Amino acid sequence: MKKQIPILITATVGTVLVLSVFFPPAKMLGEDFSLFFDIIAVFAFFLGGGNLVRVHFIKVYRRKSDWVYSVVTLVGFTMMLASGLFKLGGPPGISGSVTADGSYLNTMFIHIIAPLSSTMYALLAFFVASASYRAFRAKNREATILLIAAFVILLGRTPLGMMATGWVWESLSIFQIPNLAVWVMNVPNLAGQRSILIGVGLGVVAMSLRLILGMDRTYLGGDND
Amino acid sequence: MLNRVLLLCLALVWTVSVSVTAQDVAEGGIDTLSLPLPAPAQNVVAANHVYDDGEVIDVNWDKSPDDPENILGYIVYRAETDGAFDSIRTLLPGETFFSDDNVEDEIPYKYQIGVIGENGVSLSGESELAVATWELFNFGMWNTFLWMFVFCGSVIGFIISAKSGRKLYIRKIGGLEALEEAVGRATEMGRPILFIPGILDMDDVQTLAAITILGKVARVVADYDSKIRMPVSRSLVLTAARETIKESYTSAGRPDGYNEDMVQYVTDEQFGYVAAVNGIMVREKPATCLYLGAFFAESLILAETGNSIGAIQIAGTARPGQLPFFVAACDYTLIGEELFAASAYLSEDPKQLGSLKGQDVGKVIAMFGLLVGTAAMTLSVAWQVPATQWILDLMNNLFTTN
Amino acid sequence: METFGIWLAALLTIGIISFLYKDNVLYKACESIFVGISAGYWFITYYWDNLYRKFYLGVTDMDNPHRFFLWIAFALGVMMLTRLIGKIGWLSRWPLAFIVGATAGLYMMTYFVSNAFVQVGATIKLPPDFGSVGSYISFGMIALGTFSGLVYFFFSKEHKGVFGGTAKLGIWFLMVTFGASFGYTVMSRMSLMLGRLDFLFGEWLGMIN
Amino acid sequence: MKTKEFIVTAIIIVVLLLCKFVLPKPIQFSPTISWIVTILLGLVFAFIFYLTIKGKPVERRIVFLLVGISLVVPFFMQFKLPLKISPEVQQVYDKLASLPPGSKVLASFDYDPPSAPELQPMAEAFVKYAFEHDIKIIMMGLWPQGPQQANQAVEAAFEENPALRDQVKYGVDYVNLGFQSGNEFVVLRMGESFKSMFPSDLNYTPYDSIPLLKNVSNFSNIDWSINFSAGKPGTVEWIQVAVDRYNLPMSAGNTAVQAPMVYPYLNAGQLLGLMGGMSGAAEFEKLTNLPGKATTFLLSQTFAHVVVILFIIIGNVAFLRSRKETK
Repeated sequence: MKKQIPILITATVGTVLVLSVFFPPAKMLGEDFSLFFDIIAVFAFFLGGGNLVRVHFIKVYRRKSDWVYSVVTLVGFTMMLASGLFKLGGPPGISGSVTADGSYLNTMFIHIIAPLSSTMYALLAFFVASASYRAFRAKNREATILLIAAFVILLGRTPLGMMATGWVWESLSIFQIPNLAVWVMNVPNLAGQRSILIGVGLGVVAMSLRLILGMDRTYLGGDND
Repeated sequence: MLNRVLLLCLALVWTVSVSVTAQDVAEGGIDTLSLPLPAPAQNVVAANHVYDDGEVIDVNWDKSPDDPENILGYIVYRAETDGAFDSIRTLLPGETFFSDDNVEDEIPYKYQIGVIGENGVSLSGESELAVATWELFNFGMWNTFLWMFVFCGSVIGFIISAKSGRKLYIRKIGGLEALEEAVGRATEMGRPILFIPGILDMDDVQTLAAITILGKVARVVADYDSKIRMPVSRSLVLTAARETIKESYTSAGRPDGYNEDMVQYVTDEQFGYVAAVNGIMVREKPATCLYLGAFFAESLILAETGNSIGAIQIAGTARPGQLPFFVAACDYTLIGEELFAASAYLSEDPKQLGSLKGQDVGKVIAMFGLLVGTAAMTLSVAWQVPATQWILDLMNNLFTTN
Repeated sequence: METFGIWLAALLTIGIISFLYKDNVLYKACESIFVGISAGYWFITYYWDNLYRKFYLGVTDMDNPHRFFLWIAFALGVMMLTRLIGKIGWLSRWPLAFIVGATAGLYMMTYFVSNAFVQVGATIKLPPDFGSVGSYISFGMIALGTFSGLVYFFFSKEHKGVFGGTAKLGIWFLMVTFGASFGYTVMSRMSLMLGRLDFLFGEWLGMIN
Repeated sequence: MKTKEFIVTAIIIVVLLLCKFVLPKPIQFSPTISWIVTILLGLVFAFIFYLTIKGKPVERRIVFLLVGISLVVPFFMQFKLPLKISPEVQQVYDKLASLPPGSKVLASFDYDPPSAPELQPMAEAFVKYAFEHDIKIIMMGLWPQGPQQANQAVEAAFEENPALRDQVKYGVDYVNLGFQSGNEFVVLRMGESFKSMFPSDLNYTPYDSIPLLKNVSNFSNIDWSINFSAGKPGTVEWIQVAVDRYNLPMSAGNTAVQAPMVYPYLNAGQLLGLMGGMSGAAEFEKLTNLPGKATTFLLSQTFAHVVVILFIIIGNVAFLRSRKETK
């Protein structure tokens, strides 16, 4: 019983949404789902945020290694909650935007979150280089093809390609690297993308069917509680 | 150039003033313009847009004979039965079609097309009244419905046939074969297995796929009595992952081995999550890292950090942009469809394997469409074989959405 | 305040970059600041945006035809929290089942149409520049590549013989796709670091013109 | 070990402080010094090549350091690079240039600060061009930080051409509707009515009291749209909903990573032109004749590309040699 109802919910909701596509008056259902999802997600966050606080609190309480950093996390978290829930520094009143210019939340975002996330993202520049040096090697035919394609695009999307092959005659202009890069993007790359997209499309349908039919239901948890 | 801009400005002033007084002009105030105007558009036809929710009226017209040299564009005017005309959209020269999707259903509208010339706007005749009505079933999507029916039918068909005991052959998928070995290695080394389900929430199909795979992986982990570590970036994924792992431990007969702290929420922020996962990797040194789900820029940060600690890495995503990094830096990569097939493959449940067979039917249909379509096109366009034209039309009808 | 902000941002930037050398005190500090602050930020955004604006304003707006639906969503959300109460914790599976079902149902169609269906249709549609020898070759290659790529994904047959050969061709096309994405990505990643370095050396140290 | 770390940290701090307070600013290398630095960098690579071939690949930290140096050094150099305009970018520009004054353009800023180095130059060039040619912009964002990026682009346009500050009026010539969560569903609802998704703009002015939006109820009142996108939701979602369902004419600026995924749509004619990555931005700046950051950064980027290419070549040559020897 405890397991039957959820399976029934999944099956009904799934089937209705699949069919809604074919019935114009029902097409709003899909949009309503995003609203549902957003509201449920807020409640889920009470569990997530609770977990965050619990994990770090236990670390501090038991004085586990590096517990000082957990203090930092907890302080940061509560500080943001306080400034956001009471809309400190921003326009007053309940309708004012919480992320308006001048609000504490926005200030923290601009001076702390933005540089941190940009820098984390930017580390990729270094990882790309180390991966190029170590991993992108012509180990076999497939890897060689990958390398050549990468090379053509790399050169073609920078002025380097033009410098290297700009002298090629106009009648053979396809062999100028920038043109070659456009061709690689538009033809073999497109073909590869399409086969991936078609495969993914079919894979999603089959997986969704398995979920809707209740064949795959581990996400619904153990039987005994 | 300057002249053109000036003329355009002039035309715009005209547009505004004319749109206010459109009705008067149409009814006889023609003499107010002494300069020659472009020839008006003709045959303005407004009709309900079929197979929708009653929200769209399609307007078609014939081009002005002065299009494109002597005109600057078209203006679409709309009025209710007895109301005045309002301009609702300006279009570029060459356009002969407009979908008005800002109508109330059950209210009749009439339309008029203005041609903007350098000296003003000339108006067409009014269209008949049209009403946007809704239809119950979208017959425009008959081909989608057909293929959906065939495809889902074959998936279910194979599932039923597998249930009745028929043996189904599925080829080996390298990355999935390696999974058990990777878990085994982590057990031997006494180090945890890191499972990263991507950074999107439960409303993404790749995350769903990751959760279904997690069920199978956690089962192996439970069997081996290994440790799983799963930081997540979404609260709903936290809940779903906990349920999944718990179920796997229960079905492995070791419910006591399950511990809520196996799954930990970090933060919703993409790179905050990545920073924390990186930290976990270098400090706890997992022996095996699994990245399955929707990944964005973090794919390479994770895979390279995992590489630097010498972990076995298996990745899977449906995003073509991130696949090359996983292919380069990980030991095995599940490409696109393989990610969605993984849980069925790992379950070794004949019914679920049957659904993979159904997927192949879908591919056969797609390949058939490609083959026949391209052949027909080559014959009819390149070699002008007339008989193949209808095949080409048929294929286009079968594979075009409306 | 502005100067302080820039110094703080610079310090955090250096802290993250220092991870490249090795895990260290500064990185750990940045990481924990990042996790705490960003988790709080996202919760606040969700709270005001979803709970207050979408739910509260939605149900208090008497003209909203979706009011009733919002209450169902609210109920499902509350069920999510039953996880915290041991006895009726199983209720929390209902919203989960709802989300899984809806995601599966909704994206089943979206993916089927815009991934599988449309892509097949696009391949057999006449390209605009059809006619030149080059366009024939391109057109043929797209069709061939898509076809052989699908063969590669085929599950029911081992990659042997002619079938295996076609699958191999499919992998090659996939490899070109990956190579192309890689080539493109490299460029983008470099520009990201440029942005940060521009901040450090330009905005902070003021060394760039 | 601890002392070594301490010394490294101390040296870095001292160097940074020196840069901040002692060095003359801004620093610019003369062409001779630029060449010498470039050649020195080349020599370092030759040495790494030698080491790798000898079977002693360098550590990843050395790789990191070299990438860092080759990104920073070009900031201070003065070389000019040739640039070829690609047809996709030309198409975006042509579309923009063909708009008559007074046209209404919907610009969606679907990115955040990490992607700004690539997309901001495009956005700035677009905003400035639009302001100078009296094209009205309706800005919005599907990403929470998008609208801030839009404001920054406006601010940059004003700073560069102060005369615009008086000519261009908020609410009349441009408006920033802000962020709305809901990904593609926002676009879907906008197809019905903008107002339902954006009851007010970023400054809490009600939708109906903004002059620019007076006759704008949904996509059918928009002449053209441009989308600056760094991922999901972004160009693909806009195409799937706004272009496919509502026939909105649209061009896009994408990060280099995102661009390959958008090519199928460009190919199918659903997208009218595309600017991809930094070089796309630099090309657009050249076309609009508004040189900005992308043009400056292109040299650094070119250096970085050469570095990556060199690393790939070095890695592969060493690999092929070692394979020959084992055979």
